[in-house]
Amino acid sequence: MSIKETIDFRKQVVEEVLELYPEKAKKNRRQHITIKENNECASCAVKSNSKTVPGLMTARGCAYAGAKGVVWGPVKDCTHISHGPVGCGYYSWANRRNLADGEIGVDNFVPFLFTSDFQESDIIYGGDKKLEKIIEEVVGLFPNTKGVSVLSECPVGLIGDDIESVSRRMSEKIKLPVIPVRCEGFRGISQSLGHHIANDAIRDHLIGKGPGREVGPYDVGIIGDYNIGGDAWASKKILEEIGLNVVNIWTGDSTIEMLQNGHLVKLNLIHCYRSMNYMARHMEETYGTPWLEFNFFGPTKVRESILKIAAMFDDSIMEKAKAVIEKYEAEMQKVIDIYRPRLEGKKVMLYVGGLRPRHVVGAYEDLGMEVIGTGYEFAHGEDYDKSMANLKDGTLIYDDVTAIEIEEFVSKLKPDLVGSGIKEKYVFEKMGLPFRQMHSWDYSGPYHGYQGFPIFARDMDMAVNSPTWKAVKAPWAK
Amino acid sequence: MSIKETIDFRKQVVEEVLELYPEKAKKNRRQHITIKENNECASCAVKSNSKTVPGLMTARGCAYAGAKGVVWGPVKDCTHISHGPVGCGYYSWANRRNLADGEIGVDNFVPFLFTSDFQESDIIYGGDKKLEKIIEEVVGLFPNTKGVSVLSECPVGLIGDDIESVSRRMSEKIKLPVIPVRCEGFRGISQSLGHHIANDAIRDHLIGKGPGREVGPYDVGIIGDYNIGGDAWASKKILEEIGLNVVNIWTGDSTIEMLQNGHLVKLNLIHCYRSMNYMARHMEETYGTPWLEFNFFGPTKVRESILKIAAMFDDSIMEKAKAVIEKYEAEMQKVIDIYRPRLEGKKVMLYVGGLRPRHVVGAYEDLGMEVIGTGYEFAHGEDYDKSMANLKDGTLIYDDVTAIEIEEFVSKLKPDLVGSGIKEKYVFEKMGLPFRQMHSWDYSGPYHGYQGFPIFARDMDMAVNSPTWKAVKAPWAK
Amino acid sequence: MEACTKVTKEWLNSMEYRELNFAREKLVINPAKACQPLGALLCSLGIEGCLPFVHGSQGCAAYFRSTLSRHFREPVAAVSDSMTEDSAVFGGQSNFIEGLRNAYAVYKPKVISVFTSCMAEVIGDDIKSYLGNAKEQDAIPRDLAVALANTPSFKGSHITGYDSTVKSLIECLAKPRQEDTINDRLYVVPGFDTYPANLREYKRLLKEMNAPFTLLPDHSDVLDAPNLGTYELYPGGTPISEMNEALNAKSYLMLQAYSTSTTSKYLKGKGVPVETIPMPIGLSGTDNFIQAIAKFTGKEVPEEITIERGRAVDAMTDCHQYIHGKKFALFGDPDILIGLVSFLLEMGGEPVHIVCTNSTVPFKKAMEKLLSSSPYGQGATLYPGKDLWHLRSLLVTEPVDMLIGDGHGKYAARDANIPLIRVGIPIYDRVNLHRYPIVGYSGVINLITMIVNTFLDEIDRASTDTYFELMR
Amino acid sequence: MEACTKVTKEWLNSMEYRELNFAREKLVINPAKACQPLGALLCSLGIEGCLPFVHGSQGCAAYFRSTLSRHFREPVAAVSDSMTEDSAVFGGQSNFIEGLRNAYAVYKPKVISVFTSCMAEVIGDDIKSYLGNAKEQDAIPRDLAVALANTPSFKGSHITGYDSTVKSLIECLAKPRQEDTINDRLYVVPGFDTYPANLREYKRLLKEMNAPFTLLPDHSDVLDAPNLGTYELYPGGTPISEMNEALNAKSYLMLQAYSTSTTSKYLKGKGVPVETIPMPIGLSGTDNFIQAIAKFTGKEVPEEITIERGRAVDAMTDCHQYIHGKKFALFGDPDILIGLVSFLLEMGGEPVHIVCTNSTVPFKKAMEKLLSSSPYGQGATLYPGKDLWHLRSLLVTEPVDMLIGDGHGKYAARDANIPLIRVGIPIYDRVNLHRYPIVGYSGVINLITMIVNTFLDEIDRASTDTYFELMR
Repeated sequence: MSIKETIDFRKQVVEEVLELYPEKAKKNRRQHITIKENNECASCAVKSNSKTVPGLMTARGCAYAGAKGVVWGPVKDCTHISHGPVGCGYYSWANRRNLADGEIGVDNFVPFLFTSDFQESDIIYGGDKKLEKIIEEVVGLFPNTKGVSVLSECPVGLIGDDIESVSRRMSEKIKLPVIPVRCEGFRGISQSLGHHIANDAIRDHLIGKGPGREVGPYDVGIIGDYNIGGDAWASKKILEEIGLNVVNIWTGDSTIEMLQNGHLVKLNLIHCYRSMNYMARHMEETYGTPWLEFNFFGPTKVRESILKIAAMFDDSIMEKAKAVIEKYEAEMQKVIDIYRPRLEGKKVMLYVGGLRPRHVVGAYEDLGMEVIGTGYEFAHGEDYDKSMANLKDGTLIYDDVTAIEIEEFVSKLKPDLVGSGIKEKYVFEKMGLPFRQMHSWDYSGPYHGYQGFPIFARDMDMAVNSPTWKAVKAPWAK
Repeated sequence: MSIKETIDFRKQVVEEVLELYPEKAKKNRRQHITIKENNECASCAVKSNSKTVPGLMTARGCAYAGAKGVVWGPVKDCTHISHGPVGCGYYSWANRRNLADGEIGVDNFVPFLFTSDFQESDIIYGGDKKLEKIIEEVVGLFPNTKGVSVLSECPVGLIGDDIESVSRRMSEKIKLPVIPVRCEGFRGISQSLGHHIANDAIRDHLIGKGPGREVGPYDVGIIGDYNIGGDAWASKKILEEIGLNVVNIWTGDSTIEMLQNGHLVKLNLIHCYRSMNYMARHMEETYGTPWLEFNFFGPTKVRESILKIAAMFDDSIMEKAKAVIEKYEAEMQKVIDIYRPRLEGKKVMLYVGGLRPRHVVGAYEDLGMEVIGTGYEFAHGEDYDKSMANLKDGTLIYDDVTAIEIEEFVSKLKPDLVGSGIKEKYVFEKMGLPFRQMHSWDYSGPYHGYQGFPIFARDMDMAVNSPTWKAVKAPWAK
Repeated sequence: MEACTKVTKEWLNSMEYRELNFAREKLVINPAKACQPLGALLCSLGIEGCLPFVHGSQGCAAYFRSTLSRHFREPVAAVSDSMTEDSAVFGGQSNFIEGLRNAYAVYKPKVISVFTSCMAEVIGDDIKSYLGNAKEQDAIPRDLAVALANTPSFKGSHITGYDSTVKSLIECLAKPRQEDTINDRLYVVPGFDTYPANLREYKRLLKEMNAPFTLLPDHSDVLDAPNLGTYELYPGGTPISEMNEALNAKSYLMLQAYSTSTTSKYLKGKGVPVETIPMPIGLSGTDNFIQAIAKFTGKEVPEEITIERGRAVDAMTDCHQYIHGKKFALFGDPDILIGLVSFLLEMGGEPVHIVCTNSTVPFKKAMEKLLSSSPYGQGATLYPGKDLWHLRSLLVTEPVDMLIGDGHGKYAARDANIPLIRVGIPIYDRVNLHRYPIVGYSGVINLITMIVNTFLDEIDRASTDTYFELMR
Repeated sequence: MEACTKVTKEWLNSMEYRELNFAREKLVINPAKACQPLGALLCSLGIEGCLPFVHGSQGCAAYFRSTLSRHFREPVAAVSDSMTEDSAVFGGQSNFIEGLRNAYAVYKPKVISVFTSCMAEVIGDDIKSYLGNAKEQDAIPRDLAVALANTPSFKGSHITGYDSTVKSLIECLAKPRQEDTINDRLYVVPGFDTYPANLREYKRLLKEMNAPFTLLPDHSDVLDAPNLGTYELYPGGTPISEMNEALNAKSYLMLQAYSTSTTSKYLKGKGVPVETIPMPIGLSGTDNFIQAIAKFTGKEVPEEITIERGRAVDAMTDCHQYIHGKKFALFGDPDILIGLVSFLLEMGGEPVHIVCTNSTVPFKKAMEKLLSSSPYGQGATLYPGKDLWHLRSLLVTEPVDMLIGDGHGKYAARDANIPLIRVGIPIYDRVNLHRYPIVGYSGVINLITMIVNTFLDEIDRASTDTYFELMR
């Protein structure tokens, strides 16, 4: 098919799928789907960051998920209280793969669930007193904790509890930051507001309030790397090899101090723009800390990013940067030599959150694969704008895609690989389609940097070429 | 029932069981079964060490089993070649539990099968040349081996191979003892001849031919402890605590040197009289090394044995012996206090080999249990004579008992526990009867000495009182 | 906080810490319970053509779906009406009605199972009247079956939500009971059970016993669906026709006591005979189940069942020595704990610590009665309402040989250096376990296999060359 | 022998040692094969009312019985005629006849399966004429069925003995084939298979497919007998009536190629149609089996089978990432190796070392063909005739991730610091494994469960706190 035919076909597919909806829903959803054509303005073409249509199966989570699950969860030396009923904390307990160095229970509280386990009486009488007691208890049992975050769940906001004043009081009492995070799940329309709320809490309660530190000439921070499967460490490795000094990571393997000192770097490097751009901007505006977006997925993007980063420093850094690129690109070429022949021309459809729907495109292209559809769970307009340059004409773009849409799109566009989340995974598996979880790397990883690319390549090959897909149809099936 | 009634009942049971046989078999088997009464001469009452009746299921093994499986197998720094077809070596590979200290493959060759894997051509052309090559190869691959034993299987004897001359030649060549052991399975009528043949090989090829050593005043050897589950170590522990110095064990965790120096002790202590009395006698006759039979099963017998052993040495030993007894008997009493109430009055039937049919009786009695039937697989007359003192009137005694006999005896005498071997175990299990393997301790152990008795007691309790036996009958079964 | 300096794993492992830990009153750390709607979803998945519908925040639905998908490695469908701030102010009716309209249009369910999450409960949404209005407005057909369950997360746990939803689905779908319409079927309610293989095992045994039955709900074909190359939204479940007759059941058999009490009460109120037996884990548990069926059919237990039982007994006698006298810690839901403890006692195993976060008073009594019935239960303590951080303290101060519970137990087991046998939900880090029944006679064999072979693995791993034996 | 000083585990682990080890010509160390009569016994146990009878030394019988009892944890009956030195001189006839007389009198078998051990073979006993004489002398009834198999231990291995005994039992029991007496049944010969659960799985699938069949032999009720409180000497096996009709089979399906070749040849010689397929391990292996049955019945594959297959596929797709690209070493009998390798290739697993002590030329060709058919087989080497000491050298010099084979492999696996998945015989150190099929679609799931969960155990064990994750 020519590009034109492809575009027409895909447009027709979109129309067919929209036909499944009642009128109002159809109108709404049409605004969220487009086909890339002539590099038009993406944010005009795709509506985003708006309410999900009730009753259509969305992959989106809530503000609590964004605040606790994404931003606060990886702060390892802080105890995070899921304040409210047991469920939210339970479902987000130890199932984001933000690895952390440290002894569990001693100085690493990541794989814990601290909950106030609201009962009916707490709803009736309020939970503030309980929260006070809980903060006391958590500090007593975990005296190494460097702070306490209070992540409120829906009922807290609805019953009018004042966690801010409890936090203020308790912070004075225990002489540690106690950070109220008003991330009730009903706030906003996706986890995105949760990121923002979480960021605001960092801004209001931590940043600039720490012990401070001398800023070395090569000190940098990584912003928006959640260390999924060790991603942040893989990124750090590169930055350190080119002569930079990574002093903070927000938030993967993070400490309270890293949040307090986030601005005390020469440069902040932001990977997941969506979840933390507020903070990069804030640090720039308030403290003059410059920031730069980068992409460490796949050697092509890694090279571009390294050069861009090095250019912010002196020649010695640039020299090392080039040496690092040279050293690793030879290795990466070997990886490509193995896997590209097995993956060349394979088509991919993505549906993920944060940065991935655009950031991983280059890595696929390094393997000769083509992304023919992509979309974000909780993007804002600028995410789509940023995406466009990375996508080919004809790419199907969908925002907050519903389950039925993505199922139909995949059935009709017939990609060789789908990359999305756990809720989507087994739907496509049942269709006999190769799939990788692109939130959790399917429990593999890291995928970032030079360390990650060979693993990424191996995993994509394994997914696409697993002989198990050939087994799906019984030999006697018609 | 009175003793008299019991005896009459059991006699009747014996007659009933014998009725199952054709005339000739009945006549034969009747001679092997008796009921203890008035301490009559046992060897007159029970015929033993005679041919098994063809076609009746016997538990007996063969000469190879006695020579390789029992005597030679535990010599850890010697490579043992199962010479002939693959089977005999295969079936006896690593399944007697004679533990050995040492690194497997470096200086411990116990859990190995070295076989000449006879093929048809070896039967036709003879295996002597092959054997030569094999000995060369085994020494090349295991240069730490301190000797090589050649354990012949049936075909070797039948085709007229001369393993003696091969062994002589190769011994000179490799400058290590190469010991031919003519233990073809067809020789004799049970594993007993295998023990004897194995002993003779030790006598002819090793004893007195080693480096020699100074004999200390408290040096003793343990003879006939195969270190099942660490038994020999448990025995050694006691002997060392009373001030003796255990320099040899035959054969459990043994070395070639221990066999060479078996006579170089002040006293040989024999546990399994049946399998090694020849050697104790030989060392006494040839080298003047005295020997003493002992029994380390259960605190009563341990005490008797310790005192008997200590009496052979000076007062310092006797003093320590008494201290040891005092120390451990307190511990043993605690064990008895726990288990005796759970086991008091329980009846046991045994059918084992070697020393156990008589040696373990005391240990059961220490737990308040009564042995109501016992028998040997491959005893000689003197074994029955030695047994009598340990048995109560009315005890059913059976030699080389057949499967059908022991099944019937157990069905009719209804013991609470049966102790026998793997071939019997599951027959009784299916009858819903508690059972312990008394060859291998059911993979538990050790059972010897003070270390072993608590384990023995626990195991017997577990067997007798396991709630699983109550589960056998379905609640709806009639 | 001068204590700072002393924080080490050793301190965490101390009796001092245990006391501090058990002294806490309000903080809950690593609880072994989820919230009501998770159970509501599990239940809803077990009805033919049923679309689960969360009235509340969409984040809740995402969490429930992820949890079950991770555990079962299966697709899990559920919609929500995506309530947000404006619903908090104006109530959730407009989301509810639009949600029903869209969900029905797209997914054409035979029944919609609505259950609530916190938000709707806190603001006091009247879903019954909303539903009336939705039909009034023709958002959905007037005859569409829509079950309504209130499942607030701040009351009970996942098993409570399961119970309420079994009830709501029967209420919604079943025709009234009438003397002349009573059918000949035994309706079997498995309870909150995350083993599709358990449900299949129940069905197999019921079939073998020639009992006319309905398993209600039945997620086995949904959460253990074949891969045939197509995605089915509704791959199985209790047939609607049998749901319609649910109040006309000859009688009910409840296979869990603590996740079916609301339903039982409701059914009894409708005049339906209900029998409740403990979850059929272990031999005597299964015997009870078989006998309950035999009582229902009035026929003798078929020989094939007796033989099957005999094979389980054979495994028990074969393996008793590996479990007898071993010490166990367990955690989980009340019903599964009763079953597992009963099984261990049958094998001579000794439960020591039993942690049940979602304990109830009747459960506590039943567990204590069970423990006191066996010599092997004398050393056990039930810790009602405690969590896995309490459990950790127990394990490191009073060691046992093995922990049995869901995957969350892996941290405590590791700190105590003992193996974890994974039973329950979630199990995210092992595969296929939900494909093996832990109930019935096969369940007896499976539990023995898991427990014993794990012990034997440990022995081999701990053995030096000297003790590294071919036989165990 | 100056080498003495250098003997360390390191040396044993060196490439130098590997070369020395592979240079040996005559010495066999830790072979993965037993001798013929073991297979003869296994076969004989699978016939209704059949008493196994070893013509030879009683020690042989004791060894065979112990081996099987240890592995299955079941009683194993066999008599011998206890030949001793005098038989060596005068021949075994008198023992043979007296043995038959006593065995028949005591055990009242429906058939006696005589097989020989070395001694009788070396001295050249003519058991056929002995049997004639025994009947002549009325030691046993003249019409008693007595099968005779020559099973010398110095030829072939346990699988050869199995084959010869299947043949001898058919020869002895089957009425001649006649055009008008041909029945409608598919006779299925499982081959040397130590999984009663495999045999049950075959029967279940055959039943599900509505194929009239006879499994010949069938030890499933003998080596996985229920515990009902009584000991049964003859708890099951292929019915004698079906043995009588064995030559009148519509056709035969052999489920192993290398343990049934003599039987196949014999049957073909009698004009019986015979089809041989690889042991149905793995998905495509099972597909073959199902298709062979469908071909026989002429009916379509029932939907329930397709669904069952779909569940196995689901487990495969769920779990492929844990096996794909992993390196495996395997050892065992030819047929099981073909099956296991086929399964691994289907999962993207990479066999590397394949050791088959009892290899044959046709097997070598078949294995090489199988390996070359898959990209995942390219790195594999088959080592025909090699033993487990060779395997040890391979494992320590060319490491793999996992070893698959019987319990004897535990030493090599330990030295190589990799897990052993126990498949085959003997397995003395784990329980119940013979109760789980490794064939059929359930076998696919079982193999995946064992392999993947073992890998996941290893990952957890090797992980520091940092990498100790709830999800895998």
